[in-house]
Amino acid sequence: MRSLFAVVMLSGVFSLLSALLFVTLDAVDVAFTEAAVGAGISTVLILGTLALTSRYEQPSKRSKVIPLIVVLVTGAALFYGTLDMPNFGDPNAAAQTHVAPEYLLQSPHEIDVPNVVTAVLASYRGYDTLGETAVVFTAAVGVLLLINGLRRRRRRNPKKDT
Amino acid sequence: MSAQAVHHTAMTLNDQLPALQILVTFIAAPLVVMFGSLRLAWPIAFAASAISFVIAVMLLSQVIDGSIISYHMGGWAPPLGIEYRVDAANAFVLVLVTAISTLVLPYARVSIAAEVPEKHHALFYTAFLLCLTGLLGVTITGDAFNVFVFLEISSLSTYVLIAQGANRDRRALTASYDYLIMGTIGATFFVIGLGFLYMATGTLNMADIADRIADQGANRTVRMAFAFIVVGIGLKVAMYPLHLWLPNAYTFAPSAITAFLAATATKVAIYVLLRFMFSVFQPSFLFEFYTLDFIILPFAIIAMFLSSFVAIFQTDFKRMLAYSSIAQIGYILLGISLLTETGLTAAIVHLFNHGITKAALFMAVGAYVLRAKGSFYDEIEGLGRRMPWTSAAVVVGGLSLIGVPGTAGFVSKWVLVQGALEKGWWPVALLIVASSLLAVIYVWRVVEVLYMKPTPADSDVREAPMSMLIPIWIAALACIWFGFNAEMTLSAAQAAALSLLVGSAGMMN
Amino acid sequence: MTEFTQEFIVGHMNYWLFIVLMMTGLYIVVAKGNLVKKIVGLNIFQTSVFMLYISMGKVVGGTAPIFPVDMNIDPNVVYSNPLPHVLILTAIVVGVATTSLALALVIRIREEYGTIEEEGILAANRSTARVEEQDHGEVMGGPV
Amino acid sequence: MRHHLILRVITKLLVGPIMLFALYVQFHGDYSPGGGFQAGVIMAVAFIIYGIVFSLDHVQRVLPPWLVHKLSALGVLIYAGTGLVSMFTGYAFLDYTALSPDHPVHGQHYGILLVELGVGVTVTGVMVTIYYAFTSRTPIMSDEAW
Repeated sequence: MRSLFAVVMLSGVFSLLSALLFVTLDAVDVAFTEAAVGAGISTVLILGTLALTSRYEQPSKRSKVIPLIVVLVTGAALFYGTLDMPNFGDPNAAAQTHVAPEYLLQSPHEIDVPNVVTAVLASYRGYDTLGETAVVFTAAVGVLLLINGLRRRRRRNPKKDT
Repeated sequence: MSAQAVHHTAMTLNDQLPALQILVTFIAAPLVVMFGSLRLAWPIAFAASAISFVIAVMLLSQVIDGSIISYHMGGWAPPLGIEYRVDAANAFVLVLVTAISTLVLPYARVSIAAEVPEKHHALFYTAFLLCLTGLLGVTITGDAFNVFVFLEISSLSTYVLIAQGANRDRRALTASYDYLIMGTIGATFFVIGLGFLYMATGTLNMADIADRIADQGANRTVRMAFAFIVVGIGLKVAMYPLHLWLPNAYTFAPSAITAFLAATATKVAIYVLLRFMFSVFQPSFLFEFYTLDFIILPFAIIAMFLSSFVAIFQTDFKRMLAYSSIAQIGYILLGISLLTETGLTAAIVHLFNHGITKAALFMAVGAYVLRAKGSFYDEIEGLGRRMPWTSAAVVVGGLSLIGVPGTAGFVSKWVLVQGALEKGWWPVALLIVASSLLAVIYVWRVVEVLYMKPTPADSDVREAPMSMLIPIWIAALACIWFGFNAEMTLSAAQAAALSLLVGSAGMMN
Repeated sequence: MTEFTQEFIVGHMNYWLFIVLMMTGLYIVVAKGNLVKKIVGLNIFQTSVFMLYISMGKVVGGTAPIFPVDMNIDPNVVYSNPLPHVLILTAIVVGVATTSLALALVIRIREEYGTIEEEGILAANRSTARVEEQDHGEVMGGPV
Repeated sequence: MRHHLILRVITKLLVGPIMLFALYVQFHGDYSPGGGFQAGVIMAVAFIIYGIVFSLDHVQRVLPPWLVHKLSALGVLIYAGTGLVSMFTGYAFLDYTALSPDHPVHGQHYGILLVELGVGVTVTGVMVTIYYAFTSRTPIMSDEAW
């Protein structure tokens, strides 16, 4: 597909569909975020980039052999790893029996917030979320450093500034 | 624990040190943006870094005897909450990282002023602080997913800092982009590995994962988790076949950033690798043993030779040092794959010694870039006479890089050879010596260019300013100091190696 | 050794599908020369990893881990595992931060090089390296 | 997009409700899906839509760039500051018990509210910052060019 516009739109559709998948897998918070980020912000940003760069991909003469090998090897390794995994939805899987039940049992008493995801996100693992906020902040610092400086009050339109 | 009956004893400043280690630089970063002042940015950054250094030294002094400090973020006991766990191994790395950043910042003031436009300085130091915070966070945490979060803080800011070299050479942008793509693939591999581990164990706390793997034994999911984590972190380490991002990134980044990254970022990544190999997975885990012996060891040896060989033929001092870094990472990985206490000690000492050596050398390169406007050999011809102090530091750093007795580099290579002989791997020991001979050649080329070639007649190059010379010489003197007083680093590294080898101390509830 | 019973295959089919998706994304990143397309590939790769995580948190017959507002929790209701959700929320945010940074870099690269195709950029970098070679003497080992 | 009358009218009508919805998601995150991050994105979208349909200058008159930059830093400081309060009162970093020692569950509620606010403020600031940075470089394209 040479038209990057179509590529971006399709990747937006992919994000939206994966958000639906997350809903069916009971991850409503994740679905909400994926829809807002994948189908929303990312798409808008990529479109903005296309407006500044180019809307069509040039045909390429690169060899596809090495990428194919890399992908096949990685995929095979992943497949090998799944062989000892518990079945999908297994309530006796390690992930379901070790730490997670404690969150579900204790958070009503310790935090008393209906949405357990919020309780874990903001309190039990609140420090991760602080790091996440810092990552977002880093992105802003980075984008400003790359394509814009820190701005003070705008000097354009001096009449209105007074 | 129940929420109603909280047995609370007020924590003292001393108890809060692990959290403060991160927080000082963490809070300084948004403060710089808040003030938005060019003049305040550098002092804030320097003060934060210096305070961090003091904290790191205090932490190291508390854990050098082999004890472990566990700090529960948010007051939640692990594995429910996130734990900070300080032992000799990571306290040692914390000291290295904060020491280098405190050394590089005074140096950066002049160097960065010459290489980055002034309007960017406030944000530049913000990114620097975030990078430092990320590296410290990765080092100190005891929670596997928290490693990923802080790894991304440091990675994102690293990409940006490297791209700042674009004011000198536009290739910094592509170097940064390539690193971003490879780094993100690496981080995603790491996340896949964590997912597999979580599936097999149901927990994210490193000590808890270790306990549960030890209980239930390894299976195919755990093996692949190990493989993906090693490849993911290996990309950050620039482990031999995954090193492709490194030469360009180091060559085109601003000088101060190259010095900082070369001395800290790869070292922190190696620490993470060590932590996973020894504390989370056990070396007795056969799959790991085979990976180390049959994959990492050969590649480490290839790296030592091939990269040194490529370094010999470079015409750019900075790029030459970048290739030499890949070779030196090979020595460290070699030490790790010996899987003995001596080998591990050698790896950790070399991690430290190579850190200070490369800091000295890359800072010296920055001085040439400032004065001679470049680091190609023909641009620095005969500068041994025009910039005597800088060039003398290059000689000292170069000797340490080779591993001449009396320098820090000698100590670590000596221990490494000992480790190899101890295991009866005398061909490996020979290879270590042989590859050092290659280092002699590439260092000699620089010395030759600096001292044997005539200075161009029209050259008006002066010695670098004091603010750069002093950090360079502190690093260079450290190379000598730790060469003669090897006891200090060796005992610390030994404590670190032991704390890694005993594996996880288990959950401490 | 694993027995490929029908139960096993059905229970693992979702993982395998996600692996196929992941590898599609990874292939785009490694094989495509267009810088924007690489970023799209990276997004697909990461999103498929998120799917893997979320699917490991699902419990059969479970529901979203949100209690009734009055906190009268019915002990018979099974809730899915909230921890992968939390991790993936963080990972999504990290992903969008990376994406925006990468796009900013692409914009700068386009301004400096006039193209966003890897081949054109490599050619430009090689010719710069050749000029350097002429100015500063031989470089063996190549500029890569 | 000066000639799109319908878009302009609809946008003016929508921006208010979008912001309200952002506030709902922000402060209702304890009870239903959502929280600081999602709220921040939605709040930023309100400004971004306004900027796309009207112009960068219009939206920057309401929300000047320097203010957005400070907001992105402010959120991180709110979050970290909450943790510092716990530290100064002798608890572990981010231990919300410190906010209400006699009734830890209330402390948790305050703490979650505060840190989610911090996340929301930062995310709004960052998303708008990124939008400004990208748009201030974008040439004005005619609608047909796509």
